[in-house]
Amino acid sequence: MTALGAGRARPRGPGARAAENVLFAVGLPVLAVGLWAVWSTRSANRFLVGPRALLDAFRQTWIGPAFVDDVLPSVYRLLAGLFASILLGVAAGVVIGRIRPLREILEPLLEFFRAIPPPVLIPVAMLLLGITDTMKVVVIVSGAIWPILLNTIEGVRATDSVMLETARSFRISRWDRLWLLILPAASPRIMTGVRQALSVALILMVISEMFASSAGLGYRIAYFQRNYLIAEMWSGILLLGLIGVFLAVVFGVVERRVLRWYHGMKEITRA
Amino acid sequence: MRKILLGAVGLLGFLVVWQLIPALGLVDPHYLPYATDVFGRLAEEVRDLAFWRRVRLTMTSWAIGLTVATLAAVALGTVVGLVPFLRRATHTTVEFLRPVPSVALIPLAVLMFGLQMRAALVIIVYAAFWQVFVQVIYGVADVDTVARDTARSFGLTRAERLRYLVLPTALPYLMTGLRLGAAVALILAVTAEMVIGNPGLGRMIELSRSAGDAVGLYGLVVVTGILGLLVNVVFRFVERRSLAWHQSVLADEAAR
Amino acid sequence: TDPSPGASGELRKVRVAALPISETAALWGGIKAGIFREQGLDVEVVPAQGGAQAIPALINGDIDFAIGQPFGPFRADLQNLGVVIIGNYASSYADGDDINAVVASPKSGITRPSQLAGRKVSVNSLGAAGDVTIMAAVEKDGGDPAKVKFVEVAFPDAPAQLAAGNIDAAWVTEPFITQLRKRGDVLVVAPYQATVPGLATLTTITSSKLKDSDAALVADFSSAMKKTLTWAKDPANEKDLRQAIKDNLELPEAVADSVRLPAFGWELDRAGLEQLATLAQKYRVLDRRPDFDRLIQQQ
Amino acid sequence: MPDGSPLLRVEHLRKVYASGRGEVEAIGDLSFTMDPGELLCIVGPSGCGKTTLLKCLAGLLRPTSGLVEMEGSPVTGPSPAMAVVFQEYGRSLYPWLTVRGNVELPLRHKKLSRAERARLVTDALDAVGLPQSARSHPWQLSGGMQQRVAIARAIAYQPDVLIMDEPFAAVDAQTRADLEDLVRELHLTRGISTVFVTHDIDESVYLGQRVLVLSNSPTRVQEDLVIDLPGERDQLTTRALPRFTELRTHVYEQIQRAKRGPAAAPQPAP
Amino acid sequence: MPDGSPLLRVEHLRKVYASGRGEVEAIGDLSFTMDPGELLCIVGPSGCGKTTLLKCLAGLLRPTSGLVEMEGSPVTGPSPAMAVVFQEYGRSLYPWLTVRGNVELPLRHKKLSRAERARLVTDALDAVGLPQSARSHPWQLSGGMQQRVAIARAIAYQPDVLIMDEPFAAVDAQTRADLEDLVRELHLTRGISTVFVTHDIDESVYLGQRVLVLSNSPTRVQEDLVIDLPGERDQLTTRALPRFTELRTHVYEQIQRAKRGPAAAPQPAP
Ligand SMILES: Nc1ncnc2c1ncn2[C@@H]1O[C@H](COP(=O)(O)OP(=O)(O)OP(=O)(O)O)[C@@H](O)[C@H]1O
Ligand SMILES: Nc1ncnc2c1ncn2[C@@H]1O[C@H](COP(=O)(O)OP(=O)(O)OP(=O)(O)O)[C@@H](O)[C@H]1O
Ligand SMILES: [Mg+2]
Ligand SMILES: [Mg+2]
Repeated sequence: MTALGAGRARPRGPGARAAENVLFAVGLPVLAVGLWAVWSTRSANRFLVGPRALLDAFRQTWIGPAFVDDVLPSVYRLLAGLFASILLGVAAGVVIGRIRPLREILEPLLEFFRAIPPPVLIPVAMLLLGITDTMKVVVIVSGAIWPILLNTIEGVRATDSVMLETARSFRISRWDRLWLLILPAASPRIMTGVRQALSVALILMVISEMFASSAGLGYRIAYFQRNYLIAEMWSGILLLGLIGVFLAVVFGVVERRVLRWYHGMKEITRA
Repeated sequence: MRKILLGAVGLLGFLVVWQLIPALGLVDPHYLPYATDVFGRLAEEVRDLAFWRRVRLTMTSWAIGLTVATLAAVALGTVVGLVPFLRRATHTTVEFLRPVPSVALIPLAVLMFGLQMRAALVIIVYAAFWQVFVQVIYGVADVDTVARDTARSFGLTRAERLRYLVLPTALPYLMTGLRLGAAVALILAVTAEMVIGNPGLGRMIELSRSAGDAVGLYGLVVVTGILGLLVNVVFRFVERRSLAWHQSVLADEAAR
Repeated sequence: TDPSPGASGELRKVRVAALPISETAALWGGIKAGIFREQGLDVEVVPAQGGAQAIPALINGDIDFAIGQPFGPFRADLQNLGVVIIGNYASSYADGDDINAVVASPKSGITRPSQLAGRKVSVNSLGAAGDVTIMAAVEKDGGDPAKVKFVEVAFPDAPAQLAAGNIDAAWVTEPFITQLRKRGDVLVVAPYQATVPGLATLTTITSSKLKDSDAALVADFSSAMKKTLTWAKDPANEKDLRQAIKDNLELPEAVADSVRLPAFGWELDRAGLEQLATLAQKYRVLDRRPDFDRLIQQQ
Repeated sequence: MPDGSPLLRVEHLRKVYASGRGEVEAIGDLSFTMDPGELLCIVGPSGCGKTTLLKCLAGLLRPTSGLVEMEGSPVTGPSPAMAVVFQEYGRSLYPWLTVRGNVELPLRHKKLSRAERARLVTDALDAVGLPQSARSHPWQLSGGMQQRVAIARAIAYQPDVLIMDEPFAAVDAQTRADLEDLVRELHLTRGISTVFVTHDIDESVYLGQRVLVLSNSPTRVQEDLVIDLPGERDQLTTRALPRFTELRTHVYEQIQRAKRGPAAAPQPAP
Repeated sequence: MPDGSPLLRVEHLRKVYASGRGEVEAIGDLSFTMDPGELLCIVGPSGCGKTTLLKCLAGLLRPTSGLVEMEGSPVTGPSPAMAVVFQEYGRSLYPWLTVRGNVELPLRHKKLSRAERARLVTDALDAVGLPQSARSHPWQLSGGMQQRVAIARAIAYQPDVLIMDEPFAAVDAQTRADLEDLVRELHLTRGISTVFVTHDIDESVYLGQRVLVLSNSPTRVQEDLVIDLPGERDQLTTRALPRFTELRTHVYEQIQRAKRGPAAAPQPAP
């Protein structure tokens, strides 16, 4: 996938490959943690904690009932929001990307909503939907949908003209054209959007719980923050990061499957 | 022209729906005021110089934050995207850092920079950076294989390949990243003002909120939305000029 | 205390964090009236949103003093952050209409604190004076405090949520109490008054570092604050006070003129604060007790 | 089908590409007709508007002015009875589908049993000599192989009208000869009407019943030549006929004239 | 330059594409040499590995095994003295640059004055017959025009070694003849060593000093034929020579043999 670097030979055996992958995955984090540990022994800042204290806090805070009470419901809402964002974003993106008048009607409106900070949106969402899980999922969707929507629109618009003409000339039905041409052609862009949405959704999960809530991962973090439970707060952020990495790994597997053709195509001359 | 007209139709439709929600009694107008009231208040506000000063403050932190974030993201994204080793080595770290909510970092930013605009800037940069960064990484990887071979066979230098091949390929991605980043930067500029309390639109929103002044609050929300709209108009313009060769723009031209 | 040498010469710059609420009127008014200038201080009010932001800034030295709810310094003290309460700022009323109260929607049928058990009650911030005193009030009235379901709703959002039926009762401050009562909602209890009458709502805090390194400044500021709060308590100055609200908060005229102000005063009610901490411990909001000897250093 | 009414009627066709800066008049004024079941070859200088013309015929491009009629009714969009092989074969294959998937793609909306579809695809891939590449992706194939996949797709579709834009440009001489015979065979046995753009003059004469020579742009018809060779042709004997040489020389001259000036007076057929 | 040491030496070259499912042996075992200043034509069946070979020569693809040497040292990456015209011309032009920008692009890092650069670009565009399209973008051009832009880019670059992969596939007969003469002229006057892949057998004989016929994949050299036509050639007289016809028939037969089996025994040159 390198456009500048020359080709590079890679070890072949599956065992070696797996070991290499693990090394790449943990190399930099381990290095960073090491530096951080050294640094924390020298710095006396109360708002930054060392890895040990953080780990202790993590164990005490999250391993146990808090996991079931706070983390799982949050993750559930996160996933619900994420799936809703993907479905809505891709569906709306395809429609908006293909139908130019619709795009022109909606674009200013969408841009308008996109610029509204979720913290001021939450009271309205609360009014219309109550203090419910639905409200929180809606808040997540209201932020996570944008990268998917925008990327889908752009991906759909950029469908190669010759490919489109091919489909048209063979009278491929609208439905088939959607599944066999437009979505695959846009899929690299859509995947970019989904990857971005993962982290945005996680952020909005936190924000949705920082207001009008009494449980959840985001609420906990806000609570620790307000109470200067610094190590606990960082442990919450650590947990968020871990969830982010986990989502990214799952997504990576899906992406590799969906975009196998794309990566294959890009890699040919790397050999 | 047609575009502006259609866009106006869309906005108008939204305003009508907004007006109808309290009018039909779906929500008490105390909490979701009539669109007409809100715009009436806005019309008063825009005559006030203090209002424009706040807009300027917010937009200044927005502009600085977005610029810094974009420059950093393009530079780092290009390097990381182009060097497979870096890409693989940073993957987990990036995925770990990305979902850290900027709002949760506000205390840290305050601790480091005090209750100042700089604290808000750090937050804005942090949030907007990832939006652009991810897009750049994917965009840089999207270089066509034949186009790349062409560049290599003609012995283009690294800098030239970057300038004439990689960046144009990544440009559509970058544009999307910029538009996403611009909105996120605006959101955080406002949110940071709401939470940290540095002067600007966000603080005004918070003031209206604590005073229970729904009309003023929604007026300011509308202003935020309009700012987002204007920002998008600017980016759309830049995009049309810089992506005139791109399929997406061509398709639009052909349809005319 | 005597004014420091700077009285006639240069003014010392002081940054004070305060919430952008009507209670801050005393500070604004005092500055406008020149009380701080007399003391050689040039005060800039930084509108921080609560202790979560103000205390880091205090520790980092970006601001010199902060005015905030007592739970902030409680928590900070438990974490050894080096924060001291140097004086009171505002308190609730021991009798008469209080400045905060639990209000229930008429639909809910709640009229007494004990009925709050099993219902959804909002406070602006969980794990602080609001829910602690409400639980105490419920218990005092014979209800089960553990059964109250608290949710976090910001004061300004509470009326709407109450009307929408998303919550059964809300703990709110002025001007929302007046607003809610006007529309027919039921005042259930003023929890401060019911449990710790005259409890401090806002205190003045600084970092122990500043207090140790620049005692003169702390002393100057304290004496100016003391004068300011006395000035604010004087009914003759109420007009100026209300004007300060209008100038700084852009509240509608009518609201600014009618909003109920707290009891201003510099002298700390240490017993009240300790009682609050005891209650908090009892309801497991705090797991330890702040070290009051260290935390409270009345100036 | 030769009931006298033409399959295709093009009258005063004009196409101007209007892009940001300035306009390009690709086709000036073009008129011709084509009978059902005919095999019409189109030749002309590079950039004269052949691809543009084909796109107008296929209903993929709207003419600026003039008329394109198919079976008596104006062409407004692609017709289901038509298959197109594009000049940019690389971009007309979908990289996310395998070769088989690409060939099968347009068959999906024909009401065919699964077995029948599979047979059509297999036959078409056999016909273009790619039976072993069915499971590859297009980007794993050489240029010529990609082009043959595009041809296979059009054949498998079993169209009534086949439109081909330089379909054999990227294949070797031997394969080309085989494919030429394939096109002739399809034309003869199934009566497929074929419009065939090529740059190979011999090919145009060998394949066509008629050769349309286009002038340089703005394009007009430079010459409309009936190829009076016997209907039964084969690579060796037909190409050795003296008449074949005469015709190819004539076409060659016409193209040279066409290149020189857009509106050179047409010469009488030899 | 003919000091005896070859410009290019290919020995036991083997290239296997390893993709997800299974491997494709594109080149089996290929050995040949090429002298400096030579014009070598390569022909072979579609999909036999010509493009793969060119990419290995150009240093764009790493051979699976075997040796590719240029001027005595192994090829590890693209050499600045070399220009390549790709078979997929459409994708090798950058849509964001104008035609002029595309042609000028590789000249940027040559130390040339602005005027000189402009002259080179203008000359190259004139040579391929596109002086009026300099300010268009590639997607505003027809297929043949795009291909000519790619050729112009290679010419303007003034390489010592020119590698062309079916460069005239999309242009009309007349233009093709002109471009063939252009390549011969560049080769004769500037002594550019040229490797030229084509499917047109006449073209390979007309242009080449040597024609390399490749077998079907896994590829070997089917025949290495020296074209003993006079050095001075022109389209009419050379193609009319009986020797020309002999040679082209021979090459044609070889390709047919090549298509039949991968390892057919080479025939002696006629
Ligand atoms: N999208 C476009 N925008 C502007 N001009 C165009 C466009 N497409 C084609 N043209 C112009 O129209 C003319 C005819 O193009 P067309 O592709 O039809 O030629 P052609 O006969 O198919 O050529 P070739 O044999 O080289 O494929 C050319 O001059 C070309 O520059
Ligand atoms: N990226 C790839 N992955 C797998 N196989 C490939 C790839 N590229 C080429 N091949 C295979 O290698 C063989 C040779 O391909 P190549 O492109 O070199 O052929 P060619 O001689 O240039 O053919 P043509 O004349 O059709 O252009 C073909 O069988 C092709 O399927
Ligand atoms: Mg064409
Ligand atoms: Mg090839």
